[in-house]
Amino acid sequence: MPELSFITDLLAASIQAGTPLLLACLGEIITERSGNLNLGAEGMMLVGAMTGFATAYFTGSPVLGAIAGSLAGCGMSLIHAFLTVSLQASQVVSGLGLTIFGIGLSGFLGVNLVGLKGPGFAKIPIPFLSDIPIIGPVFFNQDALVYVALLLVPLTWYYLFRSRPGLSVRAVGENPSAADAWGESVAKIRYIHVLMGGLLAGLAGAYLSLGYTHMWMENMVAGRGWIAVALVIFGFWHPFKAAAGAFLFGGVGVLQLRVQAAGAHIPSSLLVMLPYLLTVGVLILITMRQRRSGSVDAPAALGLPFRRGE
Amino acid sequence: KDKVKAAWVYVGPIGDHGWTYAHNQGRLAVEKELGVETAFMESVSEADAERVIMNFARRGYSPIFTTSFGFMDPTLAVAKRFPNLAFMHCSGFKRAKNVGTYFGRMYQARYLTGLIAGMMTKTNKIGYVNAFPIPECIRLANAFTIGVREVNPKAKVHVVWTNSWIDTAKGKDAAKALLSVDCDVITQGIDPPGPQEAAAEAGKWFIGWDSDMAPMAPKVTLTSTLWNWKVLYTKLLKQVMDGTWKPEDYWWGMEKGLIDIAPLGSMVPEDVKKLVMARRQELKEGKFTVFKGPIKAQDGSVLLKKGQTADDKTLLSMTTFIEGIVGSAK
Amino acid sequence: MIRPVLIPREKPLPGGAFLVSIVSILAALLATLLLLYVSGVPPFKAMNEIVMGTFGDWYSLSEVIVKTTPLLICGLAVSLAFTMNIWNIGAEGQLYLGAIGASWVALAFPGLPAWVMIPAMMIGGMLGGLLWALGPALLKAKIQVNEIITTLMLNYVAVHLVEFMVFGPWKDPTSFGFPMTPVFSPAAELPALGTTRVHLGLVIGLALVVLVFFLFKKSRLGFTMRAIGANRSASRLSGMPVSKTIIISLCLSGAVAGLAGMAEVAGIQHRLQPGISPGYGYTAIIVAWLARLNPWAMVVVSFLFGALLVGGELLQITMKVSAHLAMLIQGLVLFFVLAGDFVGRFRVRWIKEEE
Amino acid sequence: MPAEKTPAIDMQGIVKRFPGVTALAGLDFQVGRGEIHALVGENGAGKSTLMQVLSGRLVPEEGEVSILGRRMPKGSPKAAIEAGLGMVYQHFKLAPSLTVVENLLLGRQMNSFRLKLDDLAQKVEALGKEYKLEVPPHTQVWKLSMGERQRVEILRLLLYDARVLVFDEPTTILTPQETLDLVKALRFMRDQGRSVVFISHKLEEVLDLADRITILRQGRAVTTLNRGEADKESLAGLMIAGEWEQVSYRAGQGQRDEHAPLLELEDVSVRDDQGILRLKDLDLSLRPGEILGVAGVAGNGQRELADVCCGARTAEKGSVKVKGRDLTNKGPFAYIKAGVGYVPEDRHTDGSIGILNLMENLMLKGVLDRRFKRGPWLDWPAGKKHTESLILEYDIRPPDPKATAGSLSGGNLQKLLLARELDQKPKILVAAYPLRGLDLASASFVEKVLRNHADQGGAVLLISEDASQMLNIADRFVVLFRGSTKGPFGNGELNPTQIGLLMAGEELK
Ligand SMILES: Nc1ncnc2c1ncn2[C@@H]1O[C@H](COP(=O)(O)OP(=O)(O)OP(=O)(O)O)[C@@H](O)[C@H]1O
Ligand SMILES: Nc1ncnc2c1ncn2[C@@H]1O[C@H](COP(=O)(O)OP(=O)(O)OP(=O)(O)O)[C@@H](O)[C@H]1O
Ligand SMILES: [Mg+2]
Ligand SMILES: [Mg+2]
Repeated sequence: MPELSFITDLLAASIQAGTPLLLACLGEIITERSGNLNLGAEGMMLVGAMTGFATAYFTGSPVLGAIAGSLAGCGMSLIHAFLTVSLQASQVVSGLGLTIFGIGLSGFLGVNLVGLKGPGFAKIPIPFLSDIPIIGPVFFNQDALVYVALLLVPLTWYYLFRSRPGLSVRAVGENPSAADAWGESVAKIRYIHVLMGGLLAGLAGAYLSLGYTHMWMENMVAGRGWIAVALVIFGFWHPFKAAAGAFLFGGVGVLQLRVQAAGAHIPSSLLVMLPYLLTVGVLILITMRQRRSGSVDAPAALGLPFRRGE
Repeated sequence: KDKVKAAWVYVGPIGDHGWTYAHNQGRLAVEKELGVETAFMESVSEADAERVIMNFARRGYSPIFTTSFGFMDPTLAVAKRFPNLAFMHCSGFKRAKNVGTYFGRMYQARYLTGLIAGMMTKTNKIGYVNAFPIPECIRLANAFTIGVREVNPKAKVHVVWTNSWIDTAKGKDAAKALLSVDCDVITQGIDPPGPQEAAAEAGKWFIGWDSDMAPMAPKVTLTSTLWNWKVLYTKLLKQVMDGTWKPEDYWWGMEKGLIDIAPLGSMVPEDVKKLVMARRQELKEGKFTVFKGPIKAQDGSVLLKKGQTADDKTLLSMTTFIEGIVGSAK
Repeated sequence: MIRPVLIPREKPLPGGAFLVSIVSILAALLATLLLLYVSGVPPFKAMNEIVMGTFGDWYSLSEVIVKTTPLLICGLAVSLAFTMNIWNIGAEGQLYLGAIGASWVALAFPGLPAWVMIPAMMIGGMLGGLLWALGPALLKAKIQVNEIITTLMLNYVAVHLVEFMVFGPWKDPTSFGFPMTPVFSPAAELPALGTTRVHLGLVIGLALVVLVFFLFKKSRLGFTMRAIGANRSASRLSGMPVSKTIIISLCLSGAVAGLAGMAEVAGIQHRLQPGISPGYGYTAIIVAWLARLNPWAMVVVSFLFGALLVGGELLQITMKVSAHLAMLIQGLVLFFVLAGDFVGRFRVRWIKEEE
Repeated sequence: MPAEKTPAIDMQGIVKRFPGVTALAGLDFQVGRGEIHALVGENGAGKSTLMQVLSGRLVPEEGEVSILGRRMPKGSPKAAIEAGLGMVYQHFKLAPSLTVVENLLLGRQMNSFRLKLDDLAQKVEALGKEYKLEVPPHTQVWKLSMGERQRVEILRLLLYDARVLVFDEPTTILTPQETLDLVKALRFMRDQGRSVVFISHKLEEVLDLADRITILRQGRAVTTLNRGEADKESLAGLMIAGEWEQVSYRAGQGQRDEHAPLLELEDVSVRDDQGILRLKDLDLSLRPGEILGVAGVAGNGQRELADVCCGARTAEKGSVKVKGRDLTNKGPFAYIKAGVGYVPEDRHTDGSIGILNLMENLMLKGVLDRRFKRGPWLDWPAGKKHTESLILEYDIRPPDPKATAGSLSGGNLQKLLLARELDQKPKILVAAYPLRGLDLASASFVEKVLRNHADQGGAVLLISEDASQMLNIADRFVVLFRGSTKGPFGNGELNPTQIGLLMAGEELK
């Protein structure tokens, strides 16, 4: 077996498998940095996947599909923003509701789309760069949405840590009462960033139905939304670390299938547990590391509703 | 006499392009041709099956077709309470006074596609994306491998389990995994066409399953296995209409037209076509047996001695892979 | 410009939180009817189908109760953790493990008489669920690992674990290799009411309602749980064993969810096979929340949800409406209740700004 | 007083209600330009509420607010800031994980998308020099002392050139030296023509600093006095409706070394949540019948000291003995059983449970011992009886066992905590800032309770930043600075200036 190509191929597949996780996770980081916890990634991704596919199918344009999918995710997150920011509802419950609602809504509206073959994003090798050994095929021979996701990592980082609006986001997530006292609009900032999170979750979903595969199937997100939420903790609310986590996780899911393909005699029902067990395992390690270093990276006001005068 | 109302209880979504899709095509056909009223419910979980079947029974649907192995006990439970209605359970082994069973010898078509794969492969590695390690899936992989090895004893069939019938993304990943170990023909035993996409993107040959999948990737799709439930459903419904229905067991194959393969793609060379078509004809005429010794198990032990053929019971409870398959049967 | 300002209510809204829930559910139903109408289904006919198909006759009612049972038990289960602000999203997995535990008892000791078998299966079920909650509990209590993620991930693992058991070690040798255990001995079947499928699990659920009520109202453990749930730091300083109580509450929660799994295999399936729960553990989260963690209200809410699930199913049979509708309605109900909650908690004052 | 057409602050007919309380009951309040105006009143009189209405953070039911002649829209902190109002809240409005400059940037317009921190850092340094309010601009705020954090808050106001500055109890957390610096800075600001509102419970400070004083009582302005029109007694009389007398205790009548210590810390080192070493090799012993004061500025290890004395925090090193038994790192329950009571610094987050009612809060510790225990059950009738008697004894208002603890005012909540702790009949009471923010009547009640406890053979570890208040009741005291103690000193051994020097880390000659 040509070892190098096996590994290159595994890495390239890990990038693809990690991309939906990464997109959703970046969105969740942005949302959580503003102090809002949106556990509805799974639901937003499903609606994004369904809408994206439907749009691409009927217009023939995957780009329009991706845009529509993002907007659909954004629309879903608007429900969450309204409930938790304007109506002060529990963020955890609202997010869970969004997941359940998203599963139902995408299944309900997408029932006639199941099994249709739609257009999708094709691989666009980047000239010259894609010829570099290993790195080329892994990073520079992917489809457009993978490039978007890869670009979004530094952009998100820059936005959060090096831009003026990013400062407001961090301040609101850290101490909304202080931000409010100095004239930052907590509600507005939280709305905007919950919506940005929804946009990216929708795009992550659209990637599943337009890039990763070119079809829609009910419940096709299959727990990826939740893994994305978990990845935020792994990534210490930091885009670069989250990206590493996303690709690692994409990699594990892909690897277990490759282990099977290579002929390992391990019961497959045990192998499929791997990504979930790994999530728990890494979460434990990360939490322990965080505790040892004493630094808590979570935005201090994460999950807490903000109302003036409290 | 009342008009016949027939109901179907499906385990998956009707758009899955596979198992449930095929049954639903059969339902649509009999609805059109026999003019019977039909109803169905899709994506029914084992936990809900009994009530769903009950609700059809209470509304007087008869026959009621339950098309998943997991619906076996619920079907029997409801049938007991409605002795005047007819029930047909697909893929199980328990019958009762008003419960019949039916299934198809899909392994015959699988064998034929194996022949094609065995002749088309250059790397001598063939990838098989499979769903759950149940006897049905194992039997089909074995039949496929018999076909492959008949024409190409050096070829190996690599099997990957996704542990899901409908996770299309995982199916695609599994196919990619198989491609990465140099498989150059991919086939699938899960419902939606994720593996096909992977094959098409890689420009490798593909063999579809449960419906003609060629339109979605005509360049690479060699053929597909086909269900034609219409023939069986028509017969059963006519029996019910005439009042001649009996709770029998039907395990039809190519000879009755329940099973077939889709027309071979133009890329399939003539000699391959010829061999496959000849075998198909033999199967149709009942002159050929797929599971016929000598067959060795994956671990080298003898499964069928020379000349020995597997009876239906052995086929139905097949849990080990045969020689030539790479991967675990668990 | 006119701007709203939120003012917390001095007194709870007359009629209380329960009324808000009822009104919210009605509003959600109204929204559903609208949705049906928009998607071309005659809404009132659909409504009629749901009502007749759930409360129209004894059989339908009995099936609603069959659905109510696991929802009620799982709802109580998660409420035990939610009261402590511990988000146990893992009732689904704990239910599966409870089913494994109970099945183990039934399979390993098939000769037991019913009066030993059923309590033993209950214990097996509770141990299974408890075991599944123990990991997240210890991790939460000892090193503050986020329990939402751990309990949720273990749900997926639990489903695959059941698969592993029935595909492997526990496979019925007479099932032609199909993934299911042998049928349990008759002693392992929960007695059912007449010819219906309503089984003893309902009684277990109702008994749990009373137990949970007394736990929170009267017991020291319940008080400790409420106090820690409301303010961890103050409770710790008051000498309350915070870690221990977190572990106890999550384990209790898991054990109760495990009972739901036991009730499903012993009362409905009579064997273990994949797919024993179509998401009861998740729906229970909504049930618990709607009932505001009040065990009595949980009876009503889980019954309503049982009806919703059964009724939603009927719509597909009789009117070919997608089966996903039921899930969609659940989400809607939750949204409306969250919004309704707001009305109960705040007054809105509109402020005119002259700018 | 400088004569200008419009006052700096003009508030008319302000009504603000909270659930169950009318915090402001139709109140008028005016501050002239270029004056220091003090606002005094009991706990819960409405001072903070009034200032929050002024800053737009609270929306009043009725009334109008003008700042420097500009009518304010309701509920807009932004408009108030733009009109020239600057506020230093009692609880600082800072995001701890952000740096000083990042905090200072909040609410400021910036033309570029990119964060430009260096320009501002230079300005901060310049301003810091001018006003003697220096802070390291690129340090994260959580690393700063309380005094430094306050400087950040003041710098913010100077940065956007606030003309009207409001300080809500600014001196409670400062050393005497820091207080002097602050007073100087305030006078300097006034002399530049700015108006200053100053809230404090320390009447000496108020009399020393204020040009005018407005007294609030139960949400109304009783009167406004000019400089020189008031003295301590008259102010106190105006603030409090009922009778009140300042009791002076004859504390410090020597050490009681003849008894074995009740609480003994040996060589104790403790880290805080961030992992910073806050107590270093500390020794301390507390004897029966005495109140041992711990003087010092908050942030020098007080929190860790209080916690480690109650088992709420683990000691990295050393031993903690209660009544001779080694209880090091045994957890709060062991300490409670051994007879340690604790009145924590933060009444809302550590002391009480806001959504539970008074009865439940008073039973909080009791559920673990025999009093309310009936097997696994709670004895509610006993709890109720008990609660009613404590409410009566400690005069907790409202006297309703079913009222939630979250609805109590600061003083009443403090009484509730004391009631609960002393009811445990502890031998040792650890009290962290028990007088902080309390009005005179409440404070003197608490002082009496603490003194009585010691006189009956108990011991009190009293942590406080107010040296004079502490000297009033403590028998001995130590000074805590950067995790180590100096002393103990007998009461009367040092004068306030010397104590202040020790608190600031200076050596005594
Ligand atoms: N957010 C709030 N919700 C409800 N009641 C409040 C709120 N803020 C203040 N109160 C109540 O309003 C009254 C006035 O409180 P305020 O904080 O203005 O008093 P204060 O004069 O600042 O007292 P202190 O000297 O203790 O700081 C008190 O009874 C208090 O309990
Ligand atoms: N009943 C209440 N409900 C909610 N919040 C309250 C209530 N009472 C007070 N608060 C909040 O708690 C803070 C402290 O209240 P209070 O003035 O009574 O005590 P304090 O310790 O003197 O604090 P401060 O001087 O900061 O106001 C207030 O600023 C107010 O926002
Ligand atoms: Mg105040
Ligand atoms: Mg105060």
